[in-house]
Amino acid sequence: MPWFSRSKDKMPAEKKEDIWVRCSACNAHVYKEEWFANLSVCPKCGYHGRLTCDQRLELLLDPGSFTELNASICPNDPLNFVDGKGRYAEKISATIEETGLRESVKTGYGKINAMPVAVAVMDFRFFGGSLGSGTGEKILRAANYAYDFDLPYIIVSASGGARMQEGMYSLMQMAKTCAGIARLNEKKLPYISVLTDPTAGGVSASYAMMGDVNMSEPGALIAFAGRRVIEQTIKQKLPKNFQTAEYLLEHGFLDLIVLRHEMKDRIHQILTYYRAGRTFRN
Amino acid sequence: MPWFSRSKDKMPAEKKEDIWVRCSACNAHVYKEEWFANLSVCPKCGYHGRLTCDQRLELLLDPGSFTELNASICPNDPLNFVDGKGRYAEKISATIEETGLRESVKTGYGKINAMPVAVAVMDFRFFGGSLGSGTGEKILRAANYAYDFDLPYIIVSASGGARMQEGMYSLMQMAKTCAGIARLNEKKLPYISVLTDPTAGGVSASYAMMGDVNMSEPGALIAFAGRRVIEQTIKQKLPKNFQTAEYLLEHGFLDLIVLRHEMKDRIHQILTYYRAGRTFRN
Amino acid sequence: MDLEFEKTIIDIESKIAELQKLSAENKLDLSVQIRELKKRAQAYKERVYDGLTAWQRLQVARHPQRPVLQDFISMMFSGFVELHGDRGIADDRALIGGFATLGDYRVVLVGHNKGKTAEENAERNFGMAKPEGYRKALRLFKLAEKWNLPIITFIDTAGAYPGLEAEERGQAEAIAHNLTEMARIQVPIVTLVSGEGGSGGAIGIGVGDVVLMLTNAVYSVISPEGCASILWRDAEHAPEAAEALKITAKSLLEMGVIDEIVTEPAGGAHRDPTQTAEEVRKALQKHLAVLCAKSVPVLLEERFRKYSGMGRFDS
Amino acid sequence: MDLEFEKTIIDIESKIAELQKLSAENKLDLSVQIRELKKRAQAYKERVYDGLTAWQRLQVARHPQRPVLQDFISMMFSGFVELHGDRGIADDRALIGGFATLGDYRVVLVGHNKGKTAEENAERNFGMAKPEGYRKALRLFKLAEKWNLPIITFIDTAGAYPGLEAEERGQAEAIAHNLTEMARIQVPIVTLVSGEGGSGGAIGIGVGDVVLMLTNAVYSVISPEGCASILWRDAEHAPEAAEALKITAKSLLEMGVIDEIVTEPAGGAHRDPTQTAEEVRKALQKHLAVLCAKSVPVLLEERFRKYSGMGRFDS
Ligand SMILES: [Zn+2]
Ligand SMILES: [Zn+2]
Repeated sequence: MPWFSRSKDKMPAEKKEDIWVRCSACNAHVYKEEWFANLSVCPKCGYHGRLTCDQRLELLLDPGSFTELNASICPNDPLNFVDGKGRYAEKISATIEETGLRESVKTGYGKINAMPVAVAVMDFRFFGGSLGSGTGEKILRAANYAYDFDLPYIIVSASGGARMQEGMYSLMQMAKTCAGIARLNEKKLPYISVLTDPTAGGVSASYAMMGDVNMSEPGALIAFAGRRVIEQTIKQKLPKNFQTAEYLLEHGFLDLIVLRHEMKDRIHQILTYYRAGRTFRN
Repeated sequence: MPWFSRSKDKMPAEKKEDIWVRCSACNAHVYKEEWFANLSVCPKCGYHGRLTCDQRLELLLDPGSFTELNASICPNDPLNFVDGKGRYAEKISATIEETGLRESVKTGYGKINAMPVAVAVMDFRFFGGSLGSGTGEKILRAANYAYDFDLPYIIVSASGGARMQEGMYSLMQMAKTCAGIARLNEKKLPYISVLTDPTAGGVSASYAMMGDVNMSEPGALIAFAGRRVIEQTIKQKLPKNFQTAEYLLEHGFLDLIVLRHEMKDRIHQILTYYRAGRTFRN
Repeated sequence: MDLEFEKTIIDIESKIAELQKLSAENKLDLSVQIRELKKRAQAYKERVYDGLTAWQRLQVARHPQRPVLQDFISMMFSGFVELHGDRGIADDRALIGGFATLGDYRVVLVGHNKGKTAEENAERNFGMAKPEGYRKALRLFKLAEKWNLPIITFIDTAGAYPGLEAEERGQAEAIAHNLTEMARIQVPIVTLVSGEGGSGGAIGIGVGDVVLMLTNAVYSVISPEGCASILWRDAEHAPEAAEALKITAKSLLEMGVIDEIVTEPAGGAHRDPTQTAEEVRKALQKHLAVLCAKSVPVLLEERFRKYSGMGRFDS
Repeated sequence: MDLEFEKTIIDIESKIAELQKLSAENKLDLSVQIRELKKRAQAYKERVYDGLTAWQRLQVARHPQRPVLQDFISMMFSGFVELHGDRGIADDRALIGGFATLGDYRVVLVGHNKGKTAEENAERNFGMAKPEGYRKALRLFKLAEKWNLPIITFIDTAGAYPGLEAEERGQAEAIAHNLTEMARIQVPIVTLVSGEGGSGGAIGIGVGDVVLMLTNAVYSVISPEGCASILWRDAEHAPEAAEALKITAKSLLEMGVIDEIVTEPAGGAHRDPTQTAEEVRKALQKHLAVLCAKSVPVLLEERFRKYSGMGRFDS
């Protein structure tokens, strides 16, 4: 079942040629068709390639069940930020043009095997999935939607961290999004965090780490500080599997690592427990 | 100010001779009078000797302010326990006779610089301060007293751990005492735990470790498992300061280490913060 | 491992197997003889197992073929979703937990994770958990509370791991914290001592509204060996210590420390894990039904009273 | 350390000192001249400090003589009782806290603990906390909540420590946990950025109902050096990055990220710690008075709204 309708979606982690995808883990050349049919998982080595937010939504939600919310939100360059390579404002336009996205997250509601949920799915193609004001706003609003309508909340993270171009507004999104999660906790609503490759910096250090259940995919990079920064700081080599999902699992920060093919059913299974508790007794 | 009235109280940690006390840390011989005047702290090396529960109460509470509760509770040998050295029942009588105590803890209420508190003070002389049914009962009742009368609760622990001679009843005191502490938490009443030399096993693994504030005295032994058991298990030498109060502080389990001379005022100072919060705002 | 008091049972069992083989190979009808032997074996097992001493039961509780948590999970539970990690330092393999389904009940299951092979036991540290294990348990209890799911705990450990790192990371604090929090967790907790209930490491997940024990499980404040070496100054006296400590399900039921004995098949759980699991399942479901019908305040008040009543003293 | 833009100030100051010495040694009356010079120095300081660039302010914020938490504790607070440890693995010296009294207010004080000497900084890891530091902070926040005491936090860190152990023990989790819990802590929280506000390590104790900043403090999502090496591909561009990132108190007040600037004496806090502390004390007391008058639901609702409103976007 080739489930990606938009074949021009960019795969950030794979070198693309006309008919082949080269796996960035094992370098195998795989027919594009086969690669996508296998949900961007390398059929040779099992490497989980990156997905766009639309691919992820297609993977997780029942067909046609997704309704997007706050789709119009986009960055507005509040700092008039200019760096060595140009104006943030211009990069915003270019990125919107190139990706067809308006922010680094898509949010809304939908169904997982007929069970209604609120969702937020990040997209690494939009400024490295960084946490802009719009990103935080959409994640908070989706949390509030879950709060208002008593829905489970699922966030799929994919982010390099803060969005420097928005300065302190970006940092503040960490507190802002966590405030949304905190309110869900008060109402005892479930929050499942899916940390996909990569989830780092200000995103791993805020909502992504706070799931009732934290899950990831094999091999995903999950980090607070960057590997290079750490090596410079401590002047020693790091473990080979450092900051992989497997490392995080071993160190107690992930509840489970799930194969992409099983992700939807596994989330659904977990939510059946929530639903049971909800209806079970007072 | 020689504050120990009963000079025949046994000092467990010091070899006693007629006029001298030999410090078990530095081996110095100290005039008994000087030793007691210095609150059983070695004037040469600062070693904090063990205290009886009465000495501790005298140290902590305003003179004459202590009212004992549940004084009559004593062990009743529920298992008809007999070991290689004899009957528990006989040892109970002998220990009561010898120490003038009826259990390994004295409980009641009193005042610390005029501030009313509920207290429980353990005594290592009574079966090594072990956690018998009566010990747990008295500690729970004092917690309940604090609960009923909205008092801060202070427990001074000194215990080798569970009381084997009462079998599973002893283990159950861990859950029982912690249930009392849990109710204080619900009512937001303060609980200060003073872990004195030694606090180990089932006592360190229950109420003693659960203070809003955990404090100790210099050099006190605080442990879960015994040093020998650990050495046998891991077959390696342990750090020199292993399981001392200083080690526990370094590893995050103690809030502060306080000199005996300053203990009362320090507890009072901490309670002024509680009182301020209590009266401050709704 | 053959236990000394099981020799005759094992003899009869092998004779039965022999006869069955003979019968099959030679197309002989030995059903009468086999039935007779089986009856004898059963009677013998019952007699032997009824009369086991505390020390002998401890050997049964430690039997390497005794069903462990993973066996109970595959025999009784469906839809198990293991949840890993303490969210602080590690995922302790000696104590595991997750979502699990038991008939109509969806629960959070937490238990010590003994292995049966040397390899499993190395990975799972013989079911002796470190502080991170107890902290994972607490995290799952809190998750159960948030999601309003009853909790089932399985106790089977020689004790909390007594190692340097365990001490350093606060074994005492971790257990104490669990005892305090479990006292007020707002969902039902059913605990089963399935094998060895070893001291603080056991009660650290054992503050149940109902505490059950399998017939040959033991639950003790200290290992009989440890007790003997302290009070008798000789670990050889462990059998006497085991007796004196009253560690069997029968004694503990009389003492009011546990609420009910779940009957093992004659000959012990290791002889018939399936039947054992079936008895456990029935008992758990029965108690879940009762506890889940209670309001939270009643549940907490009764739990508090239950533990308040633990112990015997004079006054 | 002399900052380049301070040279003239330092020259005038040493001239004043010279004249004072001259006057004392020779019993000369130079008071007119000294007064004149002081006036000039003051005017000069004001002019220079008003016009500092973001990069220059960052140097002031990092000035080795700038007052650190321990200085504020001794200058402003009484009855400080330091409370140690995260109750899990360690007592982080880079982030400390405890009970403290500020005038009529008894509070729980938590802050980064930079040192001034090499020795202090080694012990305190330059105020760069590990997960155990953030977990200790959370423990103290929870204690403050239980005892109904307002919280004051002092931010002064280059960032959360980026080391192997910090990563292993969950720096991300620790900060995330604090952000989530601070959002709903049921007592007032007043935060002061006193020096360097370095990214996640700063906001990990920075979710205040009111967030104040000293004039020359900075608060940034990333260090300008780090930003320059990523976006300019050259750390030499740090001064431009500092400007672009809008890290100064003035910018952040305009942006609505902070609530108020606490005025440093002209010439910077390191020139007059006492006056600085006095200004901080007044500001903290003023805001405590306002916040303590609010009911818990109002407090929490306003905090939620405050952080909900952070950020600028189009739609
Ligand atoms: Zn591959
Ligand atoms: Zn001495």
